[in-house]
Parts: sequence; C-alpha cells; structure tokens
Amino acid sequence: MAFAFTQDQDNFRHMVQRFCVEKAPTTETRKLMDTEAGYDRQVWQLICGELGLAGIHLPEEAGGSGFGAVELGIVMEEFGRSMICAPYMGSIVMAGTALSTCATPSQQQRWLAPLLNGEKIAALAICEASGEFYSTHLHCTARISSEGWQISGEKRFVVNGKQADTLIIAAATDNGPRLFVTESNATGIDIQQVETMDPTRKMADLKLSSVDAELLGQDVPIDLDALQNLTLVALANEMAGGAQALLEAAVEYTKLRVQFGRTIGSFQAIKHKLADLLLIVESAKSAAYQAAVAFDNKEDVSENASLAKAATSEAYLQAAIDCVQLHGGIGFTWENDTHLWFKRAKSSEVFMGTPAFHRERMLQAMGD
Amino acid sequence: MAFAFTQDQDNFRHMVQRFCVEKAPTTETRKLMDTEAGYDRQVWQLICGELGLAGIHLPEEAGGSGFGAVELGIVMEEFGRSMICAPYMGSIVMAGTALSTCATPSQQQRWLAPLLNGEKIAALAICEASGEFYSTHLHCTARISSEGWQISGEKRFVVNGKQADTLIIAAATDNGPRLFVTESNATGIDIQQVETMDPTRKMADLKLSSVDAELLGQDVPIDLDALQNLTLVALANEMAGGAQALLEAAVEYTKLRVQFGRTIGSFQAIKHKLADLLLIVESAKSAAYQAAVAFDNKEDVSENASLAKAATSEAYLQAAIDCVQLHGGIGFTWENDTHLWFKRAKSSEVFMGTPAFHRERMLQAMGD
Amino acid sequence: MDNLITQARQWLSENWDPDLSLVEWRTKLAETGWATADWPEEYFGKGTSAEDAAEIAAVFQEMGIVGAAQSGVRMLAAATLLEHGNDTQKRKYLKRIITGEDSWCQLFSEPGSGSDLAGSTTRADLKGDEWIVNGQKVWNTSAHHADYGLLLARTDWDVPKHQGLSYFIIDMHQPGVEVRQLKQMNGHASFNEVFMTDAVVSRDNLLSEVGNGWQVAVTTLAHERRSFDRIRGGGSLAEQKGRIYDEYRKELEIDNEPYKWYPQRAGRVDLILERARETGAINDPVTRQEIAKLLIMSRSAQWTAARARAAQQAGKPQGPEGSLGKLAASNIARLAARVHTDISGADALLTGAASPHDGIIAEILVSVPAVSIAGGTDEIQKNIISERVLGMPKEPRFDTGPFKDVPRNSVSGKWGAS
Amino acid sequence: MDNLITQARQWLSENWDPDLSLVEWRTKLAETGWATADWPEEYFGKGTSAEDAAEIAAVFQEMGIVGAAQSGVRMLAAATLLEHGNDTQKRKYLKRIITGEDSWCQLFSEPGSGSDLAGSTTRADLKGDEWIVNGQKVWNTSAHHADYGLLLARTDWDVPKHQGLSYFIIDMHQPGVEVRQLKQMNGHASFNEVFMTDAVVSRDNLLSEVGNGWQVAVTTLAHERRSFDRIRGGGSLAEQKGRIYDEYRKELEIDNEPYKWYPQRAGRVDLILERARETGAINDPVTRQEIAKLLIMSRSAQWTAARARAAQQAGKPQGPEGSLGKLAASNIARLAARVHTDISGADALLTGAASPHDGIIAEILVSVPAVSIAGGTDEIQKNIISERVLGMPKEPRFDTGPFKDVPRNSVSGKWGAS
Repeated sequence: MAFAFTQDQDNFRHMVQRFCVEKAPTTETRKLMDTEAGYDRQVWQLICGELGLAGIHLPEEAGGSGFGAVELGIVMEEFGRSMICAPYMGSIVMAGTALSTCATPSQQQRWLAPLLNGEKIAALAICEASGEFYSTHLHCTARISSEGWQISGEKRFVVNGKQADTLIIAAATDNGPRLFVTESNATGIDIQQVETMDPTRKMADLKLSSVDAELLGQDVPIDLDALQNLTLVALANEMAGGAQALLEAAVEYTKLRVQFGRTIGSFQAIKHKLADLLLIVESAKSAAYQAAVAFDNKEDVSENASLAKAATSEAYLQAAIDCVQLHGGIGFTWENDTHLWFKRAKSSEVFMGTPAFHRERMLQAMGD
Repeated sequence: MAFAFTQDQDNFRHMVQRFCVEKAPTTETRKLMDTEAGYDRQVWQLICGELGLAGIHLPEEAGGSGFGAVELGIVMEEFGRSMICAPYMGSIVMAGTALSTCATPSQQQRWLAPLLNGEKIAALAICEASGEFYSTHLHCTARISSEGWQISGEKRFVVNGKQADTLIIAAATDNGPRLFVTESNATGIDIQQVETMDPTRKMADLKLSSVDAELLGQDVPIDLDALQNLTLVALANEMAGGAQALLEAAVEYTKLRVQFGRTIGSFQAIKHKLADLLLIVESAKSAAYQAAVAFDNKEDVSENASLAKAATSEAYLQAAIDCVQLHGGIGFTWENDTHLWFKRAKSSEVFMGTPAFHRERMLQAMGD
Repeated sequence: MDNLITQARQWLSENWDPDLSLVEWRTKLAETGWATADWPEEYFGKGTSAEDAAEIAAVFQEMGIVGAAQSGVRMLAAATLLEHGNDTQKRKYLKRIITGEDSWCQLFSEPGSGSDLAGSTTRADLKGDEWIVNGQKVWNTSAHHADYGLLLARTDWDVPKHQGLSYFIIDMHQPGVEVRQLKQMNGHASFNEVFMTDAVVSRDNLLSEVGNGWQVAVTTLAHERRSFDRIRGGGSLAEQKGRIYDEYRKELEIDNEPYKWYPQRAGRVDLILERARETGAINDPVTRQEIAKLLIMSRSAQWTAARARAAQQAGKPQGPEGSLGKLAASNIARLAARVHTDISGADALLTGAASPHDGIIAEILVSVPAVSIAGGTDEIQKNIISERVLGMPKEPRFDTGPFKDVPRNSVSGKWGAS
Repeated sequence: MDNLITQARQWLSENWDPDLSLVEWRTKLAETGWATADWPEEYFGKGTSAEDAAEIAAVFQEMGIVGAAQSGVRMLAAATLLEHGNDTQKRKYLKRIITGEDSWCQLFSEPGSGSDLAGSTTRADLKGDEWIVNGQKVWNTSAHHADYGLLLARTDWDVPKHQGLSYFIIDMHQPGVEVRQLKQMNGHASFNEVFMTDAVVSRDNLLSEVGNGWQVAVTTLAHERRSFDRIRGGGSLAEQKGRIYDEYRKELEIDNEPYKWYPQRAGRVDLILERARETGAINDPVTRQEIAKLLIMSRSAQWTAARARAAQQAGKPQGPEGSLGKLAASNIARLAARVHTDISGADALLTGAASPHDGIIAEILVSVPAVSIAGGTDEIQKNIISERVLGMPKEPRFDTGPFKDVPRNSVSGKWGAS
C-alpha cells in the first residue's frame, strides 16, 4: 500500500474484523477486564494459531509471517475498534518485536517461539518513571559477574507485566543500555499489577533486585528509542480503530435517539459535530496508515511514528469526549459501552508519551 | 465598581457611546484612516475639550479629572466598539500617562497640559524590536554632556509617532533606563510612518542620532514594565469593546439574512456559534474590567493586566473570525465594515505582546 | 427587621440545646417558624421576606445552631408545595421536611426524555380514587433513601405534550415502585432508576390540577437552578460536639453521598498549580501556557458570575452574564482535565490508590464528561443562550401536535449500549 | 491507445510551430481535435476516453506545446455546452473556447443567494423572441474580461425554486450589462458584481429547456468542483521562447490575476519552518508545539486526499475521504494564520512592503478568512458531509413551496455593512 490497501490487505482486515465481532463482543470485554489475567486463553490460542496473527509483522526467520507494519496496523486497528482483551500489545508488539530485533536465533527459538504459538506471554520493560518511555539514561542496571548478568532496579507501566511468563528488561551496562531476558518467576522479581484507568490493558510495576538474566543478542549498542517506534505505530493504528468505533457509535445513536419529536441526529449542531469528528478521525487514520508505511519503508520512521501518535491520541480523545456527550446521560453510565473506549483513549493518550512530547519528538526527528 | 458599574459610570459610558455614534460612524473612520494624520482635529478638540476625556484617568494635580483605570476602560471600550479614529491611545494613554507618572510639575505644565487640551499630540517610544515591548535592556542610549542629554538609537511600533509633536523616549543611561522628552522636529530625528494592517491606528519607526532631549523627572530608576500596564488595561478594554461590536454585528446580520427560506440565524449551528461567542466576549469583558479594578486598587497589577490582554486578544480575534464567517462572502468585502474590526483585532493581538507572551508574564507575576 | 433578628437571637439562645435529638429540636423550629422564616405563618414560617430569612439563617450559622433539614430534594419539594399544594398537602408534608423525618426525590427525567423533559411517557391513569402509574424514571438522586417522590406523569395523550402532564406526590415505599442504583463510568452510583409498575397515588396527592403538571414542574426546576451554585454541606458545624451534631453529621453524610465526586467533575482547577509544582510541570513552557489558559478561563468565569450577582444586587436588569455559568463550567472542566493530564503525564493513566493525589486525578478525568450533560447539556444551554439572551429565532418544532402523534423513542424499558 | 499517442506525437511534431499566433495554432487544434480529444469527433474532439485524452495532454506537456485555452470559466462552459447545448450552440461557441478568442464567466451567485444558489431572484422574462433579464449577480470571477456569461435566472415564480430556473448564455457586451469590480478585505479585486438591467438574451441562447436551469447548473458546478484541486498556470511553458509563448503567457497572466492571492488564502504552510528558523521562533517550545500541530494537520489532509485518489484509481467505492478536503483546508488555513502570527510576533501587524516576506505574511493573515467561505462555506460543507457521508437526517426545509411564497432577502440591489 502507498495510500490504498491492496485487495489482500482488505481481505485480511475483514477476516480480523469478523473474528472480533464473533469472539470479542463487549460482553466478553467486560467479563475479561475484571479478571486478573485480562484475556481469554482460548481466544488467544485462536489469535496465535488459526488466525496466525501473532507473528504477522515478524520475519519468517524469526517464526513470523513476514508481513510488515501495515498488516500489523490492520490487526491493531481492528483490535482497537472492537476493544478485544488480549495480550497482543505486550506480548507480541512489544516483547515479540524486541526479541525478533535483538535476540540471537537460538534465543528466538527459546523465548520468541512460545510467544508466537501462544504458549507463553511476555512483557517488555523499558520505562522507569512517569513519562520516561524514551530515556537513554536508565537507572535500572545490569552487572556482570562470573555467574552471568544480574539486574537491579525498577520498571513502570509494563504492559502485561503481571501476566507475563517472560520478561524483557532494558538495563544500563557499563557499555550502554542493553536488553535482557528472564523468566518472570526468577528470584528477586516483584511484580505488582497496577490499577489503571483502562482495565482492558493490564500494566504492572516491577522491582528487580539482583535478578539473574540473559543478555539478548550480542553485546552491541541498542537504540531503545528506535525500538519503541513499532509500538508507537501499532498504538496509533489501535487508537485510529478506537476513534472509528466511537464515531460509528455516535452516528448510530444520534440517528435513533428522539427528543423534541425528532431524531437528535437531525439537529444541525449534532450533524456538524459529527462532520468535524469524521474529519478528525479520517485524518488520524491517514496519519496512522502513513506511519506504518513509513516504518516498512524505513523512511523518517521516528518522525512519522511520533506524528501518528500525537494525531491519533488527540483524535481518539476527541471522539471519546464527543461520543459521551452525544449519548447524553446514558453515555456517562457504566452500562453503556462508551466509557470502555473513553478510558482506553484517555490512557493511550499518555502511554508511550503525551501528544506534546511526540510533537516535539517529531520536530526533532525532522532536524528542527 | 467591584463587579458592577455605578450609575455615574453607566451614565458616563452612555455619554461616550452617544458621542461615538454621532461623531464616529464608520463612514468617518474609512475617510480618516486613509489620511496621514488619521484623525479629525475638530472631533479631537471635542474629545479633549467638551467631553473632557483626555485626562480622565490622570490625577487632578496633573491636569486630569482624577478618575481611574475603570473610567479610562469605559472610554476605551466604547472607542474600540465604535472604531473611532483618534490619537487617544498614543497621546493620552501612553504618552500622557508616562508624563503624569514621571515628569516634574513644571515638565507636566510644559509637555502634558497641551496634550490634555488637544493642542498637541505626543507619542511614547519604548519598543525597539519586534515583540520587545518589555525589554529591560534598551539599545537606545542617552549620554549626558555639558550640553545636556543626547539620545541615539531606534524605536519601533510608536503609536501616533508620525503625528506627534512631542516624543517621550525610553533610553538606557549608565544608571539604568530613563524616559526623555523632546520635540518631534528636533534635529537628528527621522520618523517613518509604517504600513500597518490596521490603518486606523497609525504607527511609526524612529531613528535617533544624537537628539537633544530632556530627562523626565528626577534621575531615579523607572520600571518600564509597570508603566506599560496601564496601556495593557486600556488595550484590553478597547479589545473587549471591539469584540462586543463584532458579536452585535454578527447577531444582527444573521437575524436578517435569509437562505433556504429561513433566516440563517435560525440554523442551530449558527445559533450555537453565537452562544459560544457570547461566552467568550463576556469572559473577555470580565477580564478587562477586572484588570482596570486591579490597576486602580494596585492589586496584582501586572498579573491582571496580562491576563486581560491575553483573554481579550483571543476573544477579539475569535469574534472577528466568526463575524466574517457568519457574514459569508459579504464579510470578506472591503465594502462591509467587518474587516475594520478584523484588522484591529489581528494587530492588537500582537501589539504590546502576543497572548502567549502575556500568559507567561501572568504566571511569572503570580510568582510561578 | 433589626427587631426580628434580636428576637431570633433571643429565642435561639433561650431554646437551643445541643443535647436534643435532631427531630426534637427541629420540631420546635417548625412550630415557631424560625428555621423557615420566609414561609407563611400558617405553614411553619413567619411570613418574612427572603432577605430577612437570610439574615436569620446567618444568625443560626453564627451561633453554630442546626437549622431545618436543607439537603437533597427537600427544599425543592417544599418550594413546590408552598406554591402549588393545597392546605391539606402543606400541613401533611412541610413539617416533616423541616424536621428531616421525610426525604424526597425528584421523578422527572426518563430514559426516553432527557433533554426533553416534557416528553415524559410515564403514564398515570385514574382508576376510581387512585392514579395508577406505569413507567420508568432515571437520574433520580437519592431515590433509594426517599420517602416521597415528586412525580411528573402523562395523564392525557390527546393534547400537546406540555398540556398532558400532571404532577403527583408518590409514596416511594410501595410494591409498585422499584429503585435501582445506577452505576456511572466513574464508578460512583449517585443516581437511580425508578421503575413504576401499577404504582398507586391517591387522588389527594395530585398537586395543582390535572394537566397542569408542567407549570408545577417549572417551579421545581427554577428552584433547582437557583440551588445549583449553593454550597453544600455545613462545614462550620463539623467540629461541634453534642448529640444533635452527631445526628446532623450523619444526615449530611447520607445526603451528600451522591455529590462527593462533584468537585472532581468540575475539574479541580484549585489543584492545578499545586500539582504542577509537585511534578515539576510548572517549569515546562508548554504546560505553563495551558495552565495560564485554564486560569484565565476559570477566573473570567468567576468574575462574570460576580458581575451577574452584583448587577442583580444593584437592581439592574439581568444581562447576558447570568446564563453563561453552566456553559463556562463545561469548558473549564474539559480544559482542566486536559491540563491535569499534561501535568501528570503517564501517571494520568493510573486509577484508584495508584493515581496521584489519592486517586483524585483519575476521578477528575473520568468525571468531567458529566458537567456538559447533567442539568441540561451544553447543546441545550446554547439553544437557551442564543434564543433567550441573543434573541435568535427558535428551532422549528415537530412536537406541537397531540402527544400521541409525536415521534418518540421506542425504547421504554431497558436502555443499553448503542 | 498506444497508437493514438503515437499519432498525437507525430501530428504535433509535424505541425507545431512556436511562431504561429495562439489563435492560428489553436484553430488547427480545434480542427483536428488533438487538444480536446475526449470531445466528440463532430465537435472539435476525437471521441476518446478521458484517460486517453489525459495521456495526449501529457504529450503536449512533455513536448512543451501549447494546448487549448484552459483557464478561467472556459472549460466549465465547454463541459456544460457539450452536455446540454444544441448543435448550433456547440458549433458557435466551442471552437472559440478552444482558441481562447472568447472568454467566459459564471453568473450564478447573487447578493441574496450565496449558499442557496437555487434561491436566485434574477429574472428572465420572454418578450417576443428575446429574454429580458433583470437582476444582480456577484462573485463573478473575470466577468470584466468575459465575452459571454453562463447565466442562471428565474423564469417561473409559481413553482418550487429548483424548477423555476433556466440557464442562458448571455452576451456580456451590451448596454444592459454592467460589470463592477468588487474589492475584498485583502485589497485584491478578484470578483465582480454584474448588474443586468433589461439585458437581452436571444431565444437561441437558452441552454436545454425552460425550467431546466438547475439541472444544467449542476453540471457546471460538478466540473467546477473537479477543477478545485487542479493546478493552475503552465509553469513548464514559462521559459520557452517564441511568439506563441509570449501570447500564451499574456493570456495566463490575465486569466490567473484573480487567483494570485490564493496560495496565501490557503495559509502558506510551506513557509512555516523557513519563517520559524528566520525569526528564531523555532527555538521556542510553545511555538514548536503549534508548528507541529499545523504540520500534522496539513500532512494528514494531504494523505487523506491521496487515499481518496488511490482508492478511486483502484476502482474502490468512494470513502468519506473525498468530501473532507475543503473542510480540512479551512482548518489548516486558520491554524496556519495563527502560527504565522506566533512566528512573526509584533511584525504580524505590518502590511505591504513593511510586512515580512515581501508582504506575504500580512496577505496570509487577511486572506485566510476566505477559505472557509468561498466555494461553499464550512457550514454548508458540514451539512453535506453529515448528510451524504454519514447519512444523517436532512434539515427540515422551508423553501419547498412556490418560489414566490418562499421567504427571501428583501435586499436586491446594494448590500452594505450589516
């Protein structure tokens, strides 16, 4: 795709869409978000197995399907639209990509393969303090001794951290930041699920004291910032899908709801708000799609990833605010589904960096 | 007034209002804005003489009427509403206040009295480069010798600079910034009227080379920043008046204009835009009024002046944008009066500092 | 007037006893009229002006003395009864409103008629001496504690909508009335749904006349609007000791429960600078701009409200300032949520105990959407402002014929996700 | 197809002569059909598909050869004539459109009907063999240069508004037609007012049938919309030497005169970074945020437009992307004006030679208000988007009865300030 999805990509999207409609109605989401795991193991097996979505964007050598960020974007957009509860962001997009990028073939065999077939869940821990998703100065440190590497420090906002069997951890070494891998039940790891606004995306804080871990790949410099770009692209596409779902819900509801003897969707103020929202949502989709294309083409990746994150965050939040408002009182109730997207929108806005952060990052990536 | 104008103040406003309606219809404004002087001498005589508006806010010792910023604000609001062409901002608010604040009684007799009776026009020159209205580091310098003070340097955005008989100039001395006064035809002064977007407010650039000038008052430190606050208060009230005029014009026009068999003012999108605008304009008025009260009470003057400047700038511009839009094509024509206010709004937005500058100045004045 | 205040002071100092029970004390108040002085003398008041009553209330405040039960819907019920009730109704209900023995709720909004209150489809049909009520109400604050409800129901479907409504007092303790708490997206449950299935209202409990319900409801709504800004709670009595104070605090706690998230709903502008200093965001030029924008908006709105009050006190005709507060509040709350998010950064995605400031930040973020909906959406406010203040032409109407022919929502029972 | 291109190339290389006059050369083009290949063979074309015609046009471009006169309203006139004209009309007008000997203007909008084009009140009354036209038109680009006008006028006042209009070709060179240039707030005069006082249109110059004017106008408007994005001017021919190029450049200069401020109207996003570096505003964190917001908005809109084109090329049904460009352009221009202001600081209040960037900055600031009005206001765009794309219900209509009874603006002549 340059600007239009291919027929194959459209078909792929419809397949994912049908799956979500069937397997992830919001009744399921509501059930799962209240569990500690936060996902359904059978559905996850389907996603990794039958549907083959787990390694969609990873090279075939790494056990993936050899597609790219565009196809991953399609998955994320549909997942964001349906609000499916699955550890896809944490285990596949974040940890899976990190393993595929940094691990040796034998490490991939050991750590990545079980993620892609759904046997295990992994999480990627980079961030240490509020907002420091891109810090190059890590406080979490790894020391080598005769017995191997040991990591100590703290990590925050680790997606699927509590659910993970495997943890990928960024830590500072004397030679710069490196990624390490360990089992989550290793001695010295304390994992606390944190209460997040959006219960459909589980996060945890980690405390690590002298945890034995294995260095991923060779002892060569890694660019954590660049590694984060795929997550941003995935997140942007997920947010575009969420915004789309909210727009659709608002349109549908205002066409049905009657006040003063007419559907509220016939009131010009509401029509215009929806027209504005359509523009916002379509613009966000453009930005999200383009970020995926740029990622696959390796062109201005950071610039486009940050642009997309900023654009889709703002659009998603606006769609959420408008969708609640257009539902009126009902939109503020727990029973109505709007708040599921509202909370996802609100938390995605700041996860991996605020819109203001990404606007600045975009300009810096442009060289300005 | 704390929050309500007194009966006397209301009466005063109506007097100014009636005067503007009679003497300053936009047909006059359009005529005067194309002249070099930019104002009507007879009308100016009435303002200074019969109406007694020239020294409204100055102490009686300085030849003023002994009222305060609230009364000055009333004048400015009505002047801004009517778009009258008069050198009130330059000669009275800026230069007059500077003379009243800094000059000795005998200097006031010589330089201020002719301003207040309308015989002469003065201008205040502080700003030196784009946006530097509050610079404490002046490049324009004054040197003393046996023959007195001599000033050299450049000044920009001098309101009524080309029309002025008298110039008040801020310049750096070895002991810090001081104000000086000189005749505008003194040797070494080059005054160029600059082309501004808003032809109803004339401005000039000055070049000064070794111009003989008289030090205003004693050789004591002056706080230029504080001196600017009254101008900000006046400007804010003028902008509130302009915004009000635009709101009224938009309401009136949309009630008359028929499209699709109904007045466009019956379309909900237009009604809601006007409701939003009313809130914006009333909020701006509140900010402008409160800045005047704070000035008179000497309470948090800079904070409130900057708050009002930022608030009224944004409101005025929004009102101008909306008013053009609600007029449709007609609003974009020269023949329609909306553009007079639009251009005043646009240039007042950046004159004396942009809204962003004043938001920052406000927080700093609060100690944050 | 001065005389009245002196009398009040004297009576209070002679009679006040913090060891009485709430009901004992308030019964005295009702019998003498001191707590509700502007009510008529024949109905537990002293027939004073509203201003005098306010002065007397100030004496209660000053002396630290508990007054009539004020909270919840009680005073709306009283005002409506005083204006539209008959003698029997006033005698029966008003005293127990003062004593707090009865609590009340409002049964106006319905799932199908939120913005359009007069589009109510809850029906009341006269069978013999009783009205039989069927339908569903919603957004009924404190209905689960209420003894009586102020009920708006349709009694005539063949006339235009405003003309077919009647206004009743309904006994909430009966098998035909089921109250369910309604959970909100912020986790609180401040409102109820009330289901009425062949619920019974005796003929005596019709207020005013059949078909006159809308006019009566307008009285209730006007008083509701007036109480919009009133400060809730009774801070000054919070520290006092004595049996009556304990009972009073308990009453307040129950009555104020539904409102405890309201400060967060408004955006907590008061916390902005503190939080910005705490997180260091005060040093970020971009956040500083947003903070300043918010403070400007919020202060301007306060000043506009003060202008409206000052003009009213000066006896000037109401200007546009008066109608703008609610719309301003929506804008402020929305912007405040944004600024709190900027200030908190990634911590803004936390909730509960993990969220900054004891969870207040998260509660702000998921509560502000209510401001622009509750008590009339922004859209309704803008209609009102444009039509009543700016004099813009009204929307064309599609609901002026007999109500039975007016298009309305088919949903009458359950309403779920779109 | 390939054959056709080869033929074109061959014919052009054999016949092209830059020393011919424009009219001489274009007469050859009209006679052979090469410049307007998708027109029918009997009317100066070759009956090719639009795609083939585009390929042939690309050959002209590539060989640096002047084609048919394209600019202004000529191609809208041609498209309308081709679809609705009779044989005589096509023979009379089409050739001189190609040669550029005649120029045209559109006479649709009126002071009283801007957004509501079908509310036209200019009247045409049949007297003998002539239509007598009275009324005023406005926003008529290049009317002061035009030989003919495409005129929409009311011929029947007793039927609903869309049914009472007819479409005429009017000779602009006659005593009954007065054209005045209309100055805009940005100082340019790109449009005209056209006053018609007993102006005459012969019966032969009715297009289609009486009462069918709206349908014909829709054709013109559809082509106008399609040309909205087309790049104006002929950059690649700007440097060539020869008589024909001189004539061509002169033609372009006149035709493009009304559009020379259009780049400023769009906000000049292209200048933003350059200006920010120039003034140092690029180092201000607050301005950087605004710059990024603008770039994000502008790029997203470009990508959305590209998505629409790509989908069209792939033969997919049109998605919502296609209708959003105009609304996006308004938002972008408005934001760009703000950012340019931030970047320029106090210099933003200058104009003319004093204004930064040779006066371009000032021209941006006083030109952007036109974007959200010209060619359909934002309000109209939002109606269209919500109804046609989102399928929202239409506004209730008040103009469906006989036009003579429809409320309309009383102003018919001069329109001044409100």
